[in-house]
Amino acid sequence: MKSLALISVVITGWLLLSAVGDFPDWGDPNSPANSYRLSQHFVTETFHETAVPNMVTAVLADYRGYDTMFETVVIFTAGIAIISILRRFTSDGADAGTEKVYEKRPDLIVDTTCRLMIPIIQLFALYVIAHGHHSPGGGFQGGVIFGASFILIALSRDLQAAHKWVPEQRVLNLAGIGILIYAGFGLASMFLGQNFLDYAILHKIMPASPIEARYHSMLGVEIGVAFTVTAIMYSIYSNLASKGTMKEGL
Amino acid sequence: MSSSITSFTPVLAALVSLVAVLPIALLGRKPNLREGATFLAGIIKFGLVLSMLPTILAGSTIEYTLWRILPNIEIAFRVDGLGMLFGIVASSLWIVTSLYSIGYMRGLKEHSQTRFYSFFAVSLSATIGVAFAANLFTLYLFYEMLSLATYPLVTHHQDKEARTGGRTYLTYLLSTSIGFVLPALIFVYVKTGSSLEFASDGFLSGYIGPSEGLILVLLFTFGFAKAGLMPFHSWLPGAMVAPTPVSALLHAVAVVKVGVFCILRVYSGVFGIEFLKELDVASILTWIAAITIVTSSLIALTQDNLKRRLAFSTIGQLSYIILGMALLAPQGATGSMMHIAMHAFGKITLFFCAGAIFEATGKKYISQMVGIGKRMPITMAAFFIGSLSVVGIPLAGGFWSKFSLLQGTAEEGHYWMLVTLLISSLLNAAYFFPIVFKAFFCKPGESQYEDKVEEAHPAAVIALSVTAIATVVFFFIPEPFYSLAESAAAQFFAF
Amino acid sequence: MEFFEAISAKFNYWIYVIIMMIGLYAMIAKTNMVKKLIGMSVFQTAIILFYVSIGVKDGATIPILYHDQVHADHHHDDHAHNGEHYDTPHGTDHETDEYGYPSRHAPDVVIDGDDFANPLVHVLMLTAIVVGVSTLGVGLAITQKLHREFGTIEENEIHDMIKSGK
Amino acid sequence: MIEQAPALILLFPFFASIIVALAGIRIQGVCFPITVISMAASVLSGIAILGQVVNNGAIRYRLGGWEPPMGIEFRIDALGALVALAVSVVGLLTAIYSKRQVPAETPDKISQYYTLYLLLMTGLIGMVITGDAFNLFVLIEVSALTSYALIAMGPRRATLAAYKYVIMGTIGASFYLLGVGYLYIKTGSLNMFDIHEQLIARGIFDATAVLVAFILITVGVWIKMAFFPLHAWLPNSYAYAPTTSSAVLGPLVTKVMVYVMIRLTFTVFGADYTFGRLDWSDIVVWMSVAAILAGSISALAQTDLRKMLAYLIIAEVGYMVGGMWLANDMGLIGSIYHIIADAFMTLCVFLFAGIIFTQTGKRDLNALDGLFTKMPLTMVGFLVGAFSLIGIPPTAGFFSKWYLIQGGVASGHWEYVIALLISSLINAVLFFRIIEIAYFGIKPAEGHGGHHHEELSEEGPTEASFSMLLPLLVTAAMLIGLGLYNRDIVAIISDFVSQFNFGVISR
Repeated sequence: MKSLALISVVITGWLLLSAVGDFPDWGDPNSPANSYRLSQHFVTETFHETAVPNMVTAVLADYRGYDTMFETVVIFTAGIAIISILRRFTSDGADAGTEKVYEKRPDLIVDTTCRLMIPIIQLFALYVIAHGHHSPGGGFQGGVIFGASFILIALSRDLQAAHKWVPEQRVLNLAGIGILIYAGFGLASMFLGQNFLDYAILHKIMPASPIEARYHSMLGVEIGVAFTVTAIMYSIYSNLASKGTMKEGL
Repeated sequence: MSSSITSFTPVLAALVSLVAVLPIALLGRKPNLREGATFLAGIIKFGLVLSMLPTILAGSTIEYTLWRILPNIEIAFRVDGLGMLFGIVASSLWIVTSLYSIGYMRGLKEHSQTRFYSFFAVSLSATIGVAFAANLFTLYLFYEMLSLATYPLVTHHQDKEARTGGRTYLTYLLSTSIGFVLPALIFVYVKTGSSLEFASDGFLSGYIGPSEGLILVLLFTFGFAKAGLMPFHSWLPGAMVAPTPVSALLHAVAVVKVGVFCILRVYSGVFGIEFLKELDVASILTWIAAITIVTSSLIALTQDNLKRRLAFSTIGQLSYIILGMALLAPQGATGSMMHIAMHAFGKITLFFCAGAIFEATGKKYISQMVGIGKRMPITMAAFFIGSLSVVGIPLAGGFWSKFSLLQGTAEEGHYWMLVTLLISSLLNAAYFFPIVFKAFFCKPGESQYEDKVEEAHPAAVIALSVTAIATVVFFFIPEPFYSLAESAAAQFFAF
Repeated sequence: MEFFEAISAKFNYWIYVIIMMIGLYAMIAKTNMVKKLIGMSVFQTAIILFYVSIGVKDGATIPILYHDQVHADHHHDDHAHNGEHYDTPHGTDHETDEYGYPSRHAPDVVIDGDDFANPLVHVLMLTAIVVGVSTLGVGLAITQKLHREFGTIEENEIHDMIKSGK
Repeated sequence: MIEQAPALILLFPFFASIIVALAGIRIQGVCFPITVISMAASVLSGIAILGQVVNNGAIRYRLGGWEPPMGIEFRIDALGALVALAVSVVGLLTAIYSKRQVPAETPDKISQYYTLYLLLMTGLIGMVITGDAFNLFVLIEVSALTSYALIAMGPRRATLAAYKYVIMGTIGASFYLLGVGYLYIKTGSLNMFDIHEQLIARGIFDATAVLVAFILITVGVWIKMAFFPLHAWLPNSYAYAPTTSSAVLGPLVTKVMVYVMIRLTFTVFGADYTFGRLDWSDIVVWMSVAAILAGSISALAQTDLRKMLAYLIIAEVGYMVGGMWLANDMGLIGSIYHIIADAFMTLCVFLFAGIIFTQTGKRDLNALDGLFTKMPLTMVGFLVGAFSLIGIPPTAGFFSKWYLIQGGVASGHWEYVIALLISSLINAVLFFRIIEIAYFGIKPAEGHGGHHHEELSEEGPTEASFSMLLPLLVTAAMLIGLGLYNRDIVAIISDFVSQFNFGVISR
């Protein structure tokens, strides 16, 4: 098995490297990927067409918004998939002995530090989400940070404590609603007579010009993404950490 | 000469028994009505076929295109002399067989009779479909349908023996049809790009070379394994596990005759006699047939099971038909087509008799039939007539077809074949007449039966009498088969 | 020397291929299921590295417009910048669509394509990261379930257990 | 509304999945009706799309209103419309089938199951209609993640198989992603049609990078479609998964990947490149011959019904790969027609296997003991599927074989023709083995056995519930319908195939 693996890995590597001679040098601005109208358009026209200075955000949430919607769906799918694989809704008692709920006194220092940290983390997460148009950031990044704050609760105290904040049911609702927000923008543009996810038409129901409508809608979908990512990140953690019982984490 | 008429009748003739499956299946709980439906369908079918006879005899053909199924292939029907001949044989014998089945199945209290009658009807549809197929594709379609529809009939008893027989049956038929006919069919289609429509002088000529042609001839000849050419004959004795009415109709008439019919059709309609002559395949094909004839007759001599002996006899007789066609001479072709009909009536009589004996006495083996003539005189008399026909002795219809075949070999100068046919006839006589002789004229102590007449179920006796009488009648009036065969042969050789 | 120059000019591809080979080897050769998943992550990271390195341009910065560039546009009363960038927001020389909305936002901002790195690859890799995380999560969940069922995460041990009919 | 059909075919199951996820947890009863209704709506959209494509040519649908290649577009031509419709129909039929199965097999995860199911359909349909190479990757992953979970929800052997699937599937998808990267580095584009135009405009067909991209993409897709010898993940996954899962994954996942292969080969690289420049037909056709034979022979060795069917899928994949690589129009037509025919064929037999498993509780072939008298309708449905897989007219399977063999004959690949015929015969053996068990019983009596069976028919398994029987019978009817109307389907396929001038390339 090992030698077979080695041979196939070497063949793959050789195959991949054999094309390197064809590739542009590191940092070559005139490489096809960098000079083709696709990337040029994204660099030079994004701001004019969407009013978003962060080109990555604009491409992510608008030009390739359909991709990003499915990216959110991938996250959502992963969350549902992990629940469906791992979650045990009824305790079958098979290995209940090791997973008994027990009272754990949180460590004072850890607890206090986290209490102080968590609001700041969440605030920062909100900033990353909301400011994704102008600086690095956006729904995914902010969502992960926000999710991390809940995971931190679970880590510093226990899963039950985090559960009081975000019960499992609420997590799933949040995730679903996140996608609904994203897809809702698309659906709204469809109802207004344009193609799916064509935000410009949303200016009819927004106090903005078409270009600004794109700008604002992008913020909207980023929030949707953030909802889902937050929820699923926490959900994945809690399922994996408690082996699907949702009783006791790490 | 060959004007064609468009009419839905051939389609109806093929479909009527398929439609009849519905009432047959629904009336499963009322056997009399169910059999009534079978009869009704049989009579309608026969009537429909007969209604087309005058047109065909007048030299026209009847056509109908049902459905364009592939870009330039249609499911189409066309009735011509050859098809008509076969259609009449199959549809008339269905009625008789139905009568016989009632006697046999009720006499033996067989299970699942509804299934039996349903698939019987389906098989008949397929048979008529083959008879009236206008192109190679339609022919193949119904050919496959027949293989599958007869499987439940062959394995009717659902016991171990039936499973083995059914396995052999399908293995041979499906592997040859999928393995040989289908690629040949597609090859022809790719090469010619045509609609595969049978033409009286073939349509392959000019599209393929001699070596390809030879391979195709062999693929088709062995591919239609229902014709029982050696070495693809073993399914036929294996299929004798079926109830006798099935063996009678399907394995003496419908299935095996479909096999030879397909071969005749392909020779005449796809290759064309002229092209076959160019390919110079006559000698190969006649030798294959001749070997089958002699070998199967010799094997038949050694069989003690009556139905198996009949089966090997059938294998030999089928090869007569192929041999006759392979002579590529008008007289031979006429004889071969005549033989489809004549052998059918003769052989079905023999099978009916075998079944009647089994039903009345439970005996399957020839060695157990010494003196049976005293007990079942009508049956054994019919058996005698049937064997006369198969051997080819005057006062039975089989004489005419054999006569034409012999004439064909002589005309073409195939004297070896002439000798083969004569030897085979002797062998035929050798494996049939002792049975009859011992049945009637055994020494007093030898008889295994009491001197009391006790025939089988009356329906069975009537059926076998009808076919026996028909066999004799065809000696005196070989119409309409003779004219149909002759006109068909005239078309094939009209180049 | 030429050989080294050739490699150093394209070192990014070499590095990614080496990382990828490590990951792929772990995926195929390891029997520990978690190690396989780690290999999977390494593999995916190598792909991300490859993509992102495509988008690098010499002398370019991250694909976000400078604050002052945007600023010049959003607040047209800002005079801090070159005069040539200054214009009235809804001047007559601006293209508008049929409803009177501007068809281009801030048409006077001139953006040089060579100033910014290729944003597309970053977008793509954001997606790829998400996909990688999701796959890893599902893979770990499956591994955990298998551990629950079989009591081990060594693939060969599990196969032995199945063969011996446990 | 009708111009939105391209988006709607995918959005119906997509939105339904979210609704099921949100509402289904509280009210489990809503899951099934929402699933069925959304799939039915998706089927209707699919019909609308097909009608539009047939009448007016390929549809282009710009997502977000952006002009390609900047934005992502759906480009649905005749091929895509047909396959998308087939996928949604299979999705609908399996959804109906799932009514009793899902609560029985995954009782506490009904809403999760349906959510994943609908997301799988979303992913598969999306893969068919998208015109963007990277978007395809994302959708491949959506459908892959859902399949992993749908399989892993089963018993422990299914979970183990799912793990193998995760590893293999990720390698496949990553190879694909790398291939797209190699294309992107050379062309700068992601839109499939634009990549092709760029390849031509830049004249870089000779570049090694393009060749490597081609190999990466092809191998990646081959892994995903379980093309022999990259098939190791498939048999156990489909054999042990919950019945509804295998009923939907078996027919669809491999077939959609075959579609992806055809789409990428012809749309991105082009026929000239694949068959003209590379000229690997001979090798790949031989590989497909190996796949056909290996799949069929492995199937012969199985006693587990669903595992046997899983190996048949591997053989069928060989048919389609080989058909495409015959490098002529008939082979390609056959290959595409076989995608559709095989989807329904496989569906038919997997539905049957699921019914047998549910009604008898057994996995092996002996479960079928004497079923002809006990479950006649189920057996009729099965017979049609079996005949189609064997290739008996007038079922769809016969015609796909017809076109494929025609392609093989025309291109002179006799080895492929012979492999197809052998595989047909092996299928005949496989299915008649089943038919024998169902018809004669495991141990037929020595004498007149039939009576014995009629007495027994009172006990043992009975006919399945309506919700399981209906999809089976509809599928069976569709197989015959697809066969009888194969000419119309092929006419649509020819629309797609006729763009490529094989005559110049292959002869």
